[in-house]
Amino acid sequence: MIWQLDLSVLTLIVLCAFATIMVKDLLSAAIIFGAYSFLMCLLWTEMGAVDVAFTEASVGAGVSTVLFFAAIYQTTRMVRPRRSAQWLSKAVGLTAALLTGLVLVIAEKDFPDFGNSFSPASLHLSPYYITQTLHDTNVPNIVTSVLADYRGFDTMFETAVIFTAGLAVIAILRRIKKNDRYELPDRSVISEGYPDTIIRFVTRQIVPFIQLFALYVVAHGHHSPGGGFQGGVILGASFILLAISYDFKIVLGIMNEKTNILLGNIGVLIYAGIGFLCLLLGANFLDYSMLSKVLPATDTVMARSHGMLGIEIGVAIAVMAIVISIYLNVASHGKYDKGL
Amino acid sequence: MSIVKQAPVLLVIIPLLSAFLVNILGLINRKYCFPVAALAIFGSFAASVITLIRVIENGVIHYRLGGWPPPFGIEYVVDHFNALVLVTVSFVSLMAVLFSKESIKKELPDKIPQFYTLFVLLVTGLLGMTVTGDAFNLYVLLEITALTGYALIAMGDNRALVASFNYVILGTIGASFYLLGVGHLYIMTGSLNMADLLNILPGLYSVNAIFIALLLILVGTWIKMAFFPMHGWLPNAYTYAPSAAGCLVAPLVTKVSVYIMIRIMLSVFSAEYVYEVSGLSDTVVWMAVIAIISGSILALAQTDFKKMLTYLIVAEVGYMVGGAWLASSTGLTGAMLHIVNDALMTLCLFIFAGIVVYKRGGHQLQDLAGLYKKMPVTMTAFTVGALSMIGVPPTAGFFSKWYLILGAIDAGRYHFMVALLVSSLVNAILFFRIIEIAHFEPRMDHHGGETEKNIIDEAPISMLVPLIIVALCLIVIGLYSGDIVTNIIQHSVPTGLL
Amino acid sequence: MQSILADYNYWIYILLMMIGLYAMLAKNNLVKKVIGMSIFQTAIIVFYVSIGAKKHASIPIIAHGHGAVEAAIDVAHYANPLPHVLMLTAIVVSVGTLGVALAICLGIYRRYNTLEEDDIQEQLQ
Amino acid sequence: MTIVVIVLLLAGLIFFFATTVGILRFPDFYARMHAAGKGDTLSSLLMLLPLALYSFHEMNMANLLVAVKILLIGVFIFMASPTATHAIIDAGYEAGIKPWTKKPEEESENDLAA
Repeated sequence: MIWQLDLSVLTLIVLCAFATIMVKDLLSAAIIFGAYSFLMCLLWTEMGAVDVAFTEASVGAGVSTVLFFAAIYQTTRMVRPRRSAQWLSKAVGLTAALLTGLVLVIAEKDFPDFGNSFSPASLHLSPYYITQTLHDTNVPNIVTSVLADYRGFDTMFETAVIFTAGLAVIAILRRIKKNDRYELPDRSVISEGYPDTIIRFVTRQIVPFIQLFALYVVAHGHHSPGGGFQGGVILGASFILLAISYDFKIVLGIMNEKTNILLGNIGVLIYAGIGFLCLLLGANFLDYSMLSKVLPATDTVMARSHGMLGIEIGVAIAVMAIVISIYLNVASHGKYDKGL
Repeated sequence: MSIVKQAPVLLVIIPLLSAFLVNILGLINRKYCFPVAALAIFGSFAASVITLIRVIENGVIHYRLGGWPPPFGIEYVVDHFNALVLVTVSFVSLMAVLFSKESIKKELPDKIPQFYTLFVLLVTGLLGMTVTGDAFNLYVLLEITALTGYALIAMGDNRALVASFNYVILGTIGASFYLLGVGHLYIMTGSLNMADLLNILPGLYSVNAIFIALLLILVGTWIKMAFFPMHGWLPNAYTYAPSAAGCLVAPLVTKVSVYIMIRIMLSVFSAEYVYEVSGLSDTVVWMAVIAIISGSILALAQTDFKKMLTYLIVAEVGYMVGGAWLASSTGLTGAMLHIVNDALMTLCLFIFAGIVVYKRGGHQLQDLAGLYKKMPVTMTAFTVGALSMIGVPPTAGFFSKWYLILGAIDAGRYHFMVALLVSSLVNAILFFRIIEIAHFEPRMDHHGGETEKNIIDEAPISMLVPLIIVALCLIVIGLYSGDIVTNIIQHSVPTGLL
Repeated sequence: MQSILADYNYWIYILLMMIGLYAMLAKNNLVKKVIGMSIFQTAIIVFYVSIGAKKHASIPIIAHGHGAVEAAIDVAHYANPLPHVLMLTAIVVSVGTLGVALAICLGIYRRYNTLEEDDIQEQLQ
Repeated sequence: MTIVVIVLLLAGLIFFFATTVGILRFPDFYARMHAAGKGDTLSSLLMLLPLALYSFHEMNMANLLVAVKILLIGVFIFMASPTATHAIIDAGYEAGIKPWTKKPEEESENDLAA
């Protein structure tokens, strides 16, 4: 922890937040919001939360910003100046914000100092995770072991949340003709996009590396920051990059809508299925140690490690499919014809 | 593997797994969606009943997820109170899914797979919130419930999208406040497990941050349950949602939020802290009084039948919050019993509203005209629901209200009693007006003539069956409410209250 | 200086929350509200991550050679991993909410052809 | 070794500074993107190179891996950053932004002001 960096980054973050709220151009707001997210990554890396920073970099600064762009592209760019002063909503907002701030400042007085190693939070549960992770699960990345094992049940529902979000976006936006299952537009309707040789060439060169890196992130999550979620988002982002620099046709050619939905389901099913398998083998739900009965040459500790790898793969598949699906729907207004 | 032992987790996992199954089968043929969803919810209902029976026989069940011991891993805790709520939630979902079959074919024919997947996920979220013993796990499930809720509501008619957007904004504020409150607890204690927190907190009762944690969690749950000043999102969202979604969302989401509030009050903080140390009791009961009265008055002003029901929900939430904060054991019993009763009553009325929408295409009060002659069975069931809402003796609504009033007298808070009576009176006026319209006013067409002859034209059987079952349940629960209180609820009410 | 350092993170998170809350409630444009929502949610993440920070601590990945000799692990040497785990979940939830919120915005734009709240209210009446 | 590292880092910082000044001071969109695209890419490489070198202070397999990873970042920046600059400038050209000329005509000045 370097407190000078901490202070300056935090100050910049507040400036960015103000700017995002104040600017009239929504596109600028989205760009500043991307910068805000990157500053957040920096802050969290600096505080030692590498996994959180990694996720924020891929989700907040990456996918969220693209989603904002897509939404703004499909709607309007400029905020219309207010016709009336709208004192009421301003007053409500200001009162709520000030009240919340006041209450939180009162509570803040009682908090242990920032960075205190002897705060209750650092003494009660976390020492157990830090000291026992190698012994219990043989996974040196404590965040992965807590995420996927000690609190694996949370993570399963986290994956279900992102699945729900993807499904919700389809349910709200996708235009489906009556009595037809998933209706794709004619191949001829899908726009070719604006052909730019340089961009397309570089994209073509770089996408395989992105995907390779994503697989590395998934597979190496036990030992380094990263894991299923981050890897999945990066995989999804590589497809989004293709959709932006080429067109929808190429993405839908690799992965059509049915495959996409199927993969989203299968990913979460892998997670829940591994949990259920443990239950069938006679242990509690998600107790991976029981997998040693079916996996060859593993003891209970390694079974936990392998179980985690299995669910990380499931998470990666689900997240990839859903990120692509959300982007395709938002960017094309649910028509799947052309994107940004 | 013994099913009985795994029942607490099965009741959440079965709908979760089936959600994906529904979605995959929907890709093949959308006919498969409904039976799988219904079967899954039935399985979940069976598991809940098994759990309830086991709790009654053996006492509180603890289930360690992933096999980790409680403060380190996540734990499911089922005591008498949440076993009862579990059975209610899964029963209501089962009835709602039965009802949805015809209604969804008419209202959302093109999005059946998405609808059922979201529907089952919503049930998963609600059950998971009820059964969990971990404060953060609850937040994750709260978000599943919220996201599915947004989507289900947004699938409704034109105005539904705007309502849903408001719900997104306020719902996120609510969930974030809850998360922030949990964060305050975490920074002061270092724990997330409810039982563990209950052990640690007594040493910190005098700290301001703990009080503010309680306040934040309360505000969060209040926004989620649409407690009066924070109810803005509810009426439009529930009115314009698709009927089948309304049948699930309206009875359950607010009730489960009330359940969460009571759970946090009793199992994280303690009865001693919330009623005595915090000193919030008086304020909250007054807020509840205001909520009840304003909800009732706003309901009187509506000409839209469904919207009127939504304002009644706002008033009913006031009942439960007030009852929970009366600081008397009778009041708390009343609030807990009312969660069950109100879920069933609301379900009954919303199924009725769904049938009206199905048959008449609208939900204005005027659309109800002449219904008694056209649909005698439906109207009989509706009348039972209405009587229960008013609080007429043999029905369930009477007994919970009775406990609430007794609790108010015990606690010496007569203003709450007055509010309850006023609200009952308003309910009586409202429902008798509806019954009058449905009984005597002929249905007019655009030219002012009577359109149809009085031929019996009942709702489809798949809608009628759940409605009748729910109406019967209202009476049965009314008759057995004494047993429910002594065998189930009594065990969860903390001793040492008034 | 010491007292400022001890609380600075918490002040900033409160400030960010206020900014986000104000934007969610007072802004007229729906996308602006959604941006406010994102700021609001990241503020909470800042709060949680700040709980987990320890002075002089390293990232929560246990340094071990191959054939790990189980040396005594000094707890104070690693940042508290639990808040990080919780916040991973929270980030995922926030991107899910963001997707749904933007989808609803697009749906609203399709019907009403505007993203300004007062215009929509006007058309509704 | 250390001196080389310091010199390279300083050079990187100077280029970064120049880039920032360029973005702020150049007259029009294209010139600014020119500063951002070129300066940024070169200065990141100038920063990454010494970092890779510095990780060699002790020669072993792990440090070699770190150095290779850092250099890979450089490679990807070299691919991505100019392409992004190209894409932005292209978009600006498509949108019809007129380049700045030394003796601005009336209309192009109006464009810039807008």
